Amino acid sequence: MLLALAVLSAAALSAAALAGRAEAQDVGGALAQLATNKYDDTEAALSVLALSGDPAAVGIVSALAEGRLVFGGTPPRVFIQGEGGALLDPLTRQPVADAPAVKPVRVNNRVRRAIEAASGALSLVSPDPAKRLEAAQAVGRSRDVAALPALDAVLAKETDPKVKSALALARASIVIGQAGVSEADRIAAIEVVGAQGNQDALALLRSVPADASPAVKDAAAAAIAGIERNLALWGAAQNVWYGLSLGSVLLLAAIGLAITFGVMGVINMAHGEMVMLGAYTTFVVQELIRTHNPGLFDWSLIIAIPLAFLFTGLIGVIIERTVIRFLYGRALETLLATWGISLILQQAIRTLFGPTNREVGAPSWMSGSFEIGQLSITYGRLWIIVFALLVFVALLAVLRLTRIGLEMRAVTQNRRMAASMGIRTNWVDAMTFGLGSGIAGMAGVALSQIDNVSPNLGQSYIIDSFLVVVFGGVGNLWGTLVGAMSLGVANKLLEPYAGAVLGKIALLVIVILFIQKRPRGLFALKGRSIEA
Amino acid sequence: QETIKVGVLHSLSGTMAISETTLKDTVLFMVQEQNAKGGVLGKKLEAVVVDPASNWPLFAEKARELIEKEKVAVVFGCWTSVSRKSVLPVFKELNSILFYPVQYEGEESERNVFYTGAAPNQQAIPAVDYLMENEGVKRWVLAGTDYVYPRTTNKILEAYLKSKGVAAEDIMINYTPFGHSDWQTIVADIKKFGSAGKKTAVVSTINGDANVPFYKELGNQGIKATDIPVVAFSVGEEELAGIDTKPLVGHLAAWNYFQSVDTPENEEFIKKWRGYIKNDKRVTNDPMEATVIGFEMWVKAVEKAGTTEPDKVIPALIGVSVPNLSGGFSTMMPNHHITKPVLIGEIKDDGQFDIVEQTPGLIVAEEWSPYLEGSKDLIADWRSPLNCGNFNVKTGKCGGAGQ
Amino acid sequence: MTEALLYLNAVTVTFDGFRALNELSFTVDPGEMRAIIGPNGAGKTTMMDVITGKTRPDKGDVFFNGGTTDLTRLDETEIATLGIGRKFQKPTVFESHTVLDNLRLALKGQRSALPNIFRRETAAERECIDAIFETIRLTEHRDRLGGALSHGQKQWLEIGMLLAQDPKLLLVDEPVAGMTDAETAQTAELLREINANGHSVVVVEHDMTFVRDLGVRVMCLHEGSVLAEGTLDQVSANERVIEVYLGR
Amino acid sequence: MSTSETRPPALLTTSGLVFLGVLGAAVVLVPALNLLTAPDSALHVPTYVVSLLGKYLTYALLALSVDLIWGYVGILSLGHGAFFALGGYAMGMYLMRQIGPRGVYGDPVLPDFMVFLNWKELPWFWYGFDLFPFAALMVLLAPGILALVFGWFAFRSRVTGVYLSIITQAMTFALLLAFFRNDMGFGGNNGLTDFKDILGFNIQADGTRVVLFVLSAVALGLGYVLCRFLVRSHFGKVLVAIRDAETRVRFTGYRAENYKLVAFVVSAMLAGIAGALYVPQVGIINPSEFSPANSIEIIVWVAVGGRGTLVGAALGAVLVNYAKTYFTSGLLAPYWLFMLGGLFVAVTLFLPKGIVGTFYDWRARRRASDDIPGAEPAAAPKPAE
Amino acid sequence: MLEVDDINLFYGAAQALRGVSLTAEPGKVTCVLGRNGVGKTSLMRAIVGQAPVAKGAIRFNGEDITAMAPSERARRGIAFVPQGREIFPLLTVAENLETGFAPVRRADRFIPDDVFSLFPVLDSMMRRRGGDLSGGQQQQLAIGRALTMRPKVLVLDEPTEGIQPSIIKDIGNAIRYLRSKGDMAIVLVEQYFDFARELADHFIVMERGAVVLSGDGAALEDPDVRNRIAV
Ligand SMILES: Nc1ncnc2c1ncn2[C@@H]1O[C@H](COP(=O)(O)OP(=O)(O)OP(=O)(O)O)[C@@H](O)[C@H]1O
Ligand SMILES: Nc1ncnc2c1ncn2[C@@H]1O[C@H](COP(=O)(O)OP(=O)(O)OP(=O)(O)O)[C@@H](O)[C@H]1O
Ligand SMILES: NC(N)=O
Ligand SMILES: [Mg+2]
Ligand SMILES: [Mg+2]
Repeated sequence: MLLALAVLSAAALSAAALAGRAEAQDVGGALAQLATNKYDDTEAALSVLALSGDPAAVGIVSALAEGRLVFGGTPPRVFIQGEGGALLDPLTRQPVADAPAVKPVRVNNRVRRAIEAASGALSLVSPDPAKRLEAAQAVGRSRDVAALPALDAVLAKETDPKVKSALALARASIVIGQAGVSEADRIAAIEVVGAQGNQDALALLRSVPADASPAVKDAAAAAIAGIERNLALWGAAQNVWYGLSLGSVLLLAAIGLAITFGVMGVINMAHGEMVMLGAYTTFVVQELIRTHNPGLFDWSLIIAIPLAFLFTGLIGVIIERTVIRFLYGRALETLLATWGISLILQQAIRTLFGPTNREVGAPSWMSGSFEIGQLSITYGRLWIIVFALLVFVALLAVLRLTRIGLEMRAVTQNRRMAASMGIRTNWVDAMTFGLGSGIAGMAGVALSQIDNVSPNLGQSYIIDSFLVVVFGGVGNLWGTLVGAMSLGVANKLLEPYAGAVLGKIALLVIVILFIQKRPRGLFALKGRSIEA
Repeated sequence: QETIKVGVLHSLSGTMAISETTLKDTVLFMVQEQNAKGGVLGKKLEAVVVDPASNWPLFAEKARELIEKEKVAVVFGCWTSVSRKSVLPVFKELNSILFYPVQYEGEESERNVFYTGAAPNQQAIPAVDYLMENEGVKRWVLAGTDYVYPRTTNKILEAYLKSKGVAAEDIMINYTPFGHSDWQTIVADIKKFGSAGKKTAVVSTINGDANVPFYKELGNQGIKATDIPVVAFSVGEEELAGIDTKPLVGHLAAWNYFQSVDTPENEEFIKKWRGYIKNDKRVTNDPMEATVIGFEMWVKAVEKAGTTEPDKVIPALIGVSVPNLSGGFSTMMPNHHITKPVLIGEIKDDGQFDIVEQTPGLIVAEEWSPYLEGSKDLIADWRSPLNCGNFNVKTGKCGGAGQ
Repeated sequence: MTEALLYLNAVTVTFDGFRALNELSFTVDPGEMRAIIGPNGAGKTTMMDVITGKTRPDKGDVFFNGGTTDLTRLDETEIATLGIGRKFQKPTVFESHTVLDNLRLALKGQRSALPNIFRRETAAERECIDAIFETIRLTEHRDRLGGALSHGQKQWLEIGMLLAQDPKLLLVDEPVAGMTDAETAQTAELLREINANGHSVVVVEHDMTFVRDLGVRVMCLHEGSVLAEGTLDQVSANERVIEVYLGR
Repeated sequence: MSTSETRPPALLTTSGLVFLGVLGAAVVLVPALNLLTAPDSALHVPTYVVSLLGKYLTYALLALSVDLIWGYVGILSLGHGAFFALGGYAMGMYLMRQIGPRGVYGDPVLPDFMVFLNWKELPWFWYGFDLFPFAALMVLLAPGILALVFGWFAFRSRVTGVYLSIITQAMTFALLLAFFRNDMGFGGNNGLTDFKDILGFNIQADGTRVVLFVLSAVALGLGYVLCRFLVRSHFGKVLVAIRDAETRVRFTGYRAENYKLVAFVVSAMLAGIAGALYVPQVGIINPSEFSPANSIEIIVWVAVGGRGTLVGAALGAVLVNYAKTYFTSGLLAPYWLFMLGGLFVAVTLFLPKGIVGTFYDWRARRRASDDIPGAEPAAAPKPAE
Repeated sequence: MLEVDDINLFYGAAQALRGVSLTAEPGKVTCVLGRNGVGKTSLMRAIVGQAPVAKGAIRFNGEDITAMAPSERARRGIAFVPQGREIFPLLTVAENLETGFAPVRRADRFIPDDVFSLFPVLDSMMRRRGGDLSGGQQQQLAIGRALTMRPKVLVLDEPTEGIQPSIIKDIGNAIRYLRSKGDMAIVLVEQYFDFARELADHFIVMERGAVVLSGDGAALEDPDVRNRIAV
């Protein structure tokens, strides 16, 4: 209702050239209401401001939205807090002389919605088409009948095609469910809405009144059926996307293990802790950036990736040199030792950083989402997939194409003979374990974006990581890739039917059964040397 | 000099360390404060800390060790319900006292246990009421971790919502495993559920580690509090410390205490706590307050009884009233639960809560929920002559609903 | 044809497109000893893999016991139980069992799991093992672990295990590799003796002196099929055999 | 020199005798010192120590069961905790049924958690658990049948090495998630607890605790003798041969999968018995017993004590758990993971074959002649993969 | 060039070598003979560093390498063809050969033509995995791999084992050819007496871990030698 009034008045204002007549009295009253700092009053004041058309209103509303609208003094007055904390008069924007102690005007969800509506209403006549577009969408969402005449008025004037179609949609959204609309008008509205093809359109179409004419109902039913078919397809695609994105997380978590376990044969129970160290490296990098150079924040992950690689790689080398190297040829003992190491690392982090979660923020390029058709894709997930694939390709290249890659494989297949070929096995072992650990650390940088950065981080990935490596086939990097992706997709396809818990159980059972069929994983190594 | 030993039974390692370590520090802090005030009954307090390592049988073992070997006078401990269930028989057998500081599912009242966290009616129902009244919510998603606390709370809420006229198709219930970290599908489902034209809210009983990825996903998929608010019962300042809260502004939590409570008691407490822990950024939270209340109640009761003898202290505790940090007094009721105010807070961009509503008075815990079939006739009263944790008002007998 | 103990008919095995056995056919009669020679990679070991069930042929049949049993349908254990014993090219013994226990495990007798829990060694079995020890001359090593033997000692132990199994058909892959000339001669003697006792034997070897000592029919494999067959002299006179195998 | 009649290894070796001797002494001394001495006497063993020791002994039995298949067959089960837990649940269900109307809701039949989830009747799989013999049978059958089915599939498909390890882990993880669900009817995360009595005896009475302790010790002793009997039989030799060279065993005519299956099922049943004895002594069973980390810990106990030595497995279980008890109290409590983690690393580095294994080596080396024939074991048993 | 001086070697408490000495010179073949289990392989392992010696010294070009890591010995030019081949099973034939590049200067990192002319079968199987080759093919690969290292000392432990007669002849010719180049010392363990006799410039015969006979090639005709080797 509030919104409708706002739109109506705004439209009327622009139409009737009333813009010059400042309703100073109303605005003054609204400012007084704001100063009481009560939600109800704030809401009421906002509706007055939206109606006022006062040029200062926009500034006041946006100050409230940004938490810069403050109040104080006796009797309480409101001010806008300017740059550097100076208090400005809300109407004149002049610094006030005797600034009292102030507190921000409080905002809750209700007030936030009112702010949105008010600024929407105020910007329906804004010169900026982007603002007008938003305003049109806000009006559409409100579905308020009272806004209809105003909408018609603005619609007639609008020239920007995007805004125009948004306004038309807003109008249709209102018309579609309203009583006393002509059949033709309603069918036209159904068409406009139906063309949207999304979830919101479905909701609107379903709100066609029960007493509408059969023709209208048929049109609505047809549109609904069309959208549902469409959505089902997109829904499947969306699930596959979720699956790939989960798969990329599994891949990241597992890929370091594909080296330390898959290639070297170390049952590396401390793998998860390497991921955790990578995540903490990200945290430290961000802390340093926050305190020293906040402008670099968007670069924090880019900076953290090599640092995490080097740091966890170094820890890996140290672990290899001090413990693992005594255990080659005794694969099962590595389980015991690395289990011990994982306990130590967890507790070390707990002692250093405390047991609670640490905050790792998302750079702006990883926030938000975009849509392809009805597919909603979040940037964060997209980058994680890209990153996982990059790491995979880089690792494959190192192992297949470089000298050190060849030496790594030779050493892990027959350490003694490799030494007799002149390969410095100590060095290669340390590098291999360091590489696996370093990659786990890089994975930690990515995982810090979607999961807890806590001492327990690693534990939550270790089971899945082993599952992926083994499912894909130990010693085969492609297997790890395909294994991770197929487990991710299978999980996400099961989830809608079985729920998260049963879905996960079903997945585990499927893996168990699958291994019966292929006892050496998806990409089993074949040949005499394996079977012997 | 002889001391009075106080047992601390919180996990310092394993999955629960993330929450419980703070409570251990809180007890140590309270012990130090009390000793500075001269101790209790003229004796100094001595904290005995053990680490049950998030391992439930180990909780029972450690409880036994504290009571039998260390001879502690009282134990402050446990977080998860299963850890409490695990130690219960030990406290009953050895007749000692446990203070349990965490919100839980209720359905329990034991002679040896004092519950200073919220029962479901002291948290969940006021939160739902708030959303109905202030946000006009008509459609509900009850999302929880698949275990007993969320299941019970949701059962109670479901019954409550239906009693308020909410249709079954307007309630969606979803459970996830502990530590669930991939929320894409579920958050998308919530979004879908919420786009049906009716105002929708999420009531989250998601517990522990799963929260951070859940909120991160909410932020990623752009679910704003103005569209679909989420109210949580297990997310406090400590949990938010691990999340960038800017995208989450406006989502809610219901507790009996927030760090942002604007009272002199709270300000004082926070100051001292930060001094003790030597970190002027350290946050406080609801279970901490519950621990503090429990501690002070115990001290008061011991002084009243003039001994630490459980048989004397247990009856003395009933009726003890201590100031809570939100400006009122909490009282230990005969059902061994305390009276509490309920606060609704909205998340702010600095990880704190903006308190948007506070119940005018204190709420008495309903340890036996009137919304559950099996317990609606039960009451607990540990005073003579009833002396019973599960008294059936229909049959007039102690011992539940049976015969 | 039904008389044959072992009958391979047009057996083909390919590995990723590479034909290791190519329409290989031959028979071994009951009580026959047969030597098989052929260049490295001719498919000799693969042939044994097929007979013992380690490798499934793509095509072809392998019959045992006069055509009554199709070996390609059985697994390793069943084939072994039928009485086909094998010595591997790379000696494989049970490394953490003593030499004595290695023989005990191989000894013909009960193979089912549950009865073996309560099994006791009989005097006859003990004597049998003693006899084998005499033959393979490892008596003084009897209590050492299999894994601690030298390469040649393992060869002997494996031969001993084969004897202990007392199979109808022995498949022996390069038994004298790594043995001294004198031992080689002894091994030939041993195999002849075994054969004389009614066992059928198929031996693969590159040592021509040894093959000569055996004095039996020789078959030369090449690229997965039979290149020549006959006495050693006949075979070694064959131009192709000289070209691909013996050298000039 | 001319006869192979070397004596078969004795059923009980010196260390085995020492082990059984210590157990026997404990069976006599611990109850006596608990029940017959005054609580303030220096010799008194408090009840909590009795329960603690009882718990260690059930862990030792569990470790023994793992050593049977890991040490002797090379099957690294990362899911053995599941069998332990199943045995525990079977016992827990019996104990729940014994509560009768003494639960908080006073329902004569339904356990509390069912009342409070609004269940109207007992699910079928709870039938019979009010009878001890049935429950005792299920203690063996539940883990036994799971092991039989799982093993039958896995061993026939020749799933070995890490593949087997990981699917056992997947198995226990799936069970963890399943038992977590309240809908499963096993009490969800809270599990089964608040037991009252067992076979009519108050479960918290000192006498009952002592009896449970004695039973645990006896079960461990018998379990040990059973395992010894198995591993020194011809059957046991085949098991070791399978560990070293499974293919070779098949070519020798043995059905390796059957041998593994028998060992696996026996081991699972032992683990089930351990779980059944464990539950009344600790007073709770919940799904966390199924957690993969628990199963890994069992492996760690065995490795610490010495894989393939039986006595070592039991010793490792007791030592590691004692260390855990000790380190988690007092000043060290916040740092105990450093101690435990350090202990594991140190054992692998300095006692490569575990405590008992290294001791055996040392003893063998002392006895060994310096001549080549008749020398000592040099080749380490090959790892299972 | 290579001098083994009075070494002892133990496996645990069991002694496998007792005071063994041996020398190898460029352009000469030194043969080690003896029955099964007398310690021949152990001696080779000691030379290449795969087993530590308890007493005595091993010198290479005057430098004491007794305690040196195997990889360093290889880098100084000691190449090893072990008994049992020890091919890297999952590497292709080409990659197996390339492992021999480690001690080689960058400029020399190609596979010498000798390898393919000696063992043409390797050329046709470059992409196949080493572990899939037949036993004899693996043996050829092992020798080829050692030659890729351009060694100064070539240690061959029963290189003819499992190899078809024509290739044994080729290997014999190859050894003769390498010897004739004059810059490589060759140590050869051999059971196949005729093969050894044709190649040996020096020989030692071992028994129970000790050297019981030694001499130059001609002395191999002595019937005593055959007796020592016979059972
Ligand atoms: N699993 C496999 N994958 C690919 N090629 C294989 C495989 N197994 C065997 N081969 C190839 O098949 C051919 C036959 O091998 P086989 O081992 O049977 O030869 P052989 O006659 O025993 O030779 P040798 O005398 O050297 O032991 C060889 O060329 C070998 O490389
Ligand atoms: N890893 C080991 N552990 C213990 N003893 C060993 C080990 N390797 C070899 N031996 C023993 O050391 C002795 C010498 O073995 P070595 O392998 O050097 O003999 P060899 O002369 O090469 O014999 P062959 O001709 O059979 O290859 C043998 O008695 C053998 O049993
Ligand atoms: N009691 C709880 N929050 O588990
Ligand atoms: Mg072969
Ligand atoms: Mg040798």
